[in-house]
Amino acid sequence: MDGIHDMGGMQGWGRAPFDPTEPAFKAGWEGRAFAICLLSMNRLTGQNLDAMRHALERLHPLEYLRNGYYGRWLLMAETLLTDSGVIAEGAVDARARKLRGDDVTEPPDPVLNKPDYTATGPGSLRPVDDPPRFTVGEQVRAKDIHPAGHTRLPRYVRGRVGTVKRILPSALLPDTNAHFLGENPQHCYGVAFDSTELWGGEAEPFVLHIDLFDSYLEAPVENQP
Amino acid sequence: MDGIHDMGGMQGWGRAPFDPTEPAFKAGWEGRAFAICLLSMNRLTGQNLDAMRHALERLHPLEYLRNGYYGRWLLMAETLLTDSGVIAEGAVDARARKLRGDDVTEPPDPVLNKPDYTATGPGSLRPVDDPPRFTVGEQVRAKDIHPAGHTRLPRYVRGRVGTVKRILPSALLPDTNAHFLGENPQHCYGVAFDSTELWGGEAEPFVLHIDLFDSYLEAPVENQP
Amino acid sequence: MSPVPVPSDLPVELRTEALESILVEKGLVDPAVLDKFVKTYAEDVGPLNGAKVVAKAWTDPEYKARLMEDGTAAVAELGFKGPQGECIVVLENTPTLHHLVVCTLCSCYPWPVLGLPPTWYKDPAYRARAVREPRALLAEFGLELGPEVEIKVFDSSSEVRYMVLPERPAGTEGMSEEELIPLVTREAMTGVAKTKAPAGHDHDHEHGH
Amino acid sequence: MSPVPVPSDLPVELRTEALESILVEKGLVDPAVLDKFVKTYAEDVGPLNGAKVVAKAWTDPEYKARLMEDGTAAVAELGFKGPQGECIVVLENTPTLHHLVVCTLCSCYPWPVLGLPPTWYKDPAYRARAVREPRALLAEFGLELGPEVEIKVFDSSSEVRYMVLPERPAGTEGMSEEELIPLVTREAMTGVAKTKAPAGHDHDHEHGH
Repeated sequence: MDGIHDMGGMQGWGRAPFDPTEPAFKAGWEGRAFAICLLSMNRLTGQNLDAMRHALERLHPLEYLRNGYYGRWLLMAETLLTDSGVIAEGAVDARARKLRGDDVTEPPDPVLNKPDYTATGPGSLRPVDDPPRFTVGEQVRAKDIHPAGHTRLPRYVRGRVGTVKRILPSALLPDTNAHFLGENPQHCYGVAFDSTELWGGEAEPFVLHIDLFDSYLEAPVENQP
Repeated sequence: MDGIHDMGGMQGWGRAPFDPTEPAFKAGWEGRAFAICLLSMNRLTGQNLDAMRHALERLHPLEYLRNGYYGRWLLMAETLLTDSGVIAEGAVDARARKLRGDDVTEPPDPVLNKPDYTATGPGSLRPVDDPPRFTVGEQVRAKDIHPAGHTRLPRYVRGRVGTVKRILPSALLPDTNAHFLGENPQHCYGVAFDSTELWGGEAEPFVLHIDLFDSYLEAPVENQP
Repeated sequence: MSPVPVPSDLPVELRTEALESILVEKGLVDPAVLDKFVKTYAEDVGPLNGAKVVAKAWTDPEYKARLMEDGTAAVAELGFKGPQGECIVVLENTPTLHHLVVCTLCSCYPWPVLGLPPTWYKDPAYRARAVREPRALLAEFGLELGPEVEIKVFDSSSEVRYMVLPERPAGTEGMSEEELIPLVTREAMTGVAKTKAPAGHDHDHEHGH
Repeated sequence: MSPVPVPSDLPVELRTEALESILVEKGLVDPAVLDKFVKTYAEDVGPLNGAKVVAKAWTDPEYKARLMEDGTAAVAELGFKGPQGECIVVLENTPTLHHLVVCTLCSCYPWPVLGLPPTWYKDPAYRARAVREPRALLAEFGLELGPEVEIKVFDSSSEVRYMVLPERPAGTEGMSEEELIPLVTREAMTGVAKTKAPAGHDHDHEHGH
């Protein structure tokens, strides 16, 4: 989906805050939110890493930005737990109000609704029998597509022509795995794009390397009239 | 610039809030912010409508979203007034703290710094001597460019091929006018794009019409290898 | 250009009051002028203007012809002009063609005929989705359009301002221009609703819609 | 999928406490396990791991060869593995080639060697600008690279995790692996800084930099 998370090249953010001395967690709640999230993924909800990332992407952009990284993580955990019927919609808000002394009725427990999903192996790397479709040095075009669900093909490379630089280990496809539609293992390529191909002739000179799955790519000629 | 304001096609926003009975201003401050903004444009800052829109675009995305439309407008007024040296940087925050009773030192008045700019006429319509470069029915491509400053060429049509449907009144170019680099009057065209050209074959069927200035457009063949 | 204002946790109400206070203190702004601006757009300039235009177009074919030919001049005949109304283009809906107006880049809107834009028009959800999934968006507004209806979405990216001329509802044939005005909503003139005949006039409704 | 959580004005601290309270009450989460996770990532898994890898690569050419050939296996030799470290690729900086690592789509980061990502890495400004204006961004971090230096930016869009092997600073020739470790920062291993020799060791500096 074309959400706020897909921010490569987006302007208007100002300077990145830089504090080389910061601790891993700047407040107690950040650590708790982080740890709850880790547990909420496979163990509590039966969901996977790609569904977890997609839960982040589905947040309203204001919520995505409002409380920073661990603010997003907290809402990601809540989303996964709600999706899987572990906690009820509105349960966190109700409990929070109760904790601060409001007189609230908490929602009843929902019906457990974990995805019918078992990973075929640990992690994301998966063998693929066929040889890679593209070779190192070959030109490829990132497809100009707008998938409705999760994808790891960002907008800023779509439709652009680059060069395959590495054949990376084959892996399951996040686009289908996030929605429990199959692991769909694919070859993955390290592809280099010139900055001017991405941002036009006025761009700073640099080369952008990005990892793209086989189904994100096509031969450059295919899309031409 | 490719900022948060350029949100055509962006996903993850949920439903639009619909209340047919809402008043023009839902809170007192909204009306005040609106009125201050109107005065802040030409009268107080010597800036123009395009600079005003660009001031909105330059807001940090979180600020753009946090307090809705009039929240943006308030910050737009503050930006224009600060840019033109009418108020000091930080003056609004300092005054706000003072109003609530904090002991603060307000910043000294800055040096007035209004743009050296006089419009050549009222509004934005301007005559252009040359005939329009494109004719109704002609195919055009929206240029695949990433201007660093203000533009009215949104990302979602860049690089896409459409058809000229109307010749609109010629007008000054926002891209230069916003930065006081000249009015640069141009022809303007109503251009229609098929939804599948914008969003791919799975898109809902509809036609998108958008007004594009002459310098945003090129003949479709130009950009092909 | 100076840096943009730093994100502030001070409430927006207080910051608005602070900015007004500074400008008044400098003698740059007269609170009474602000009051007048607020009153004008809260009370005087609103969708009633556009409703008058639509009702006249429905009942006066010559006016309608002038409105479609030159919207700016035709709405000015009724006294409607001003900021955000420099060039008004009217889009006519029919049973097989529906227009929807949006401004993806900010919230441009034809103030002289419709007043200030409503919250939904300014909301990112509307701005983002109108140009990507207008049918899904309209369905959420309660307007389901069949596949036989062509949708044209107008993104207001220049100073041209678009206003929709809705279809005159069936069952209103006997109604006068004056009687028709209250039927015409802001929503219908932006394209997120149709106009409806009042109860008892709507033939579609009477015959089991 | 259920709707996403509705925006809430309750403080994030309170909402975190509420979620933990619900999960503990249901017997799904043991607060002691949460404590352990927090402690592990606050204290044990951090950039010191990566610094050990870098110092070893600087002082042991055979290890460096293995590290460049198979980063995952080479860092595992030192005991570093775990979540977000399934496939680690090491990128070697030279006087004419500088690597910068980012994750534009979320904040992927090689946890086993660098720990959890710092705020700047997770900030939209870094994520957005690293792939558009890396030189301007690096200059804000205090790193000015001349036009003779080629920049390669790596966007971590798959499960491959990238770590930068910084240049060993001039003046550290006599230093041992142990002594080198504290010179290697998280910033250098992500590509937003260079490693510097300690005061008195930096020949460039001594000879008027």
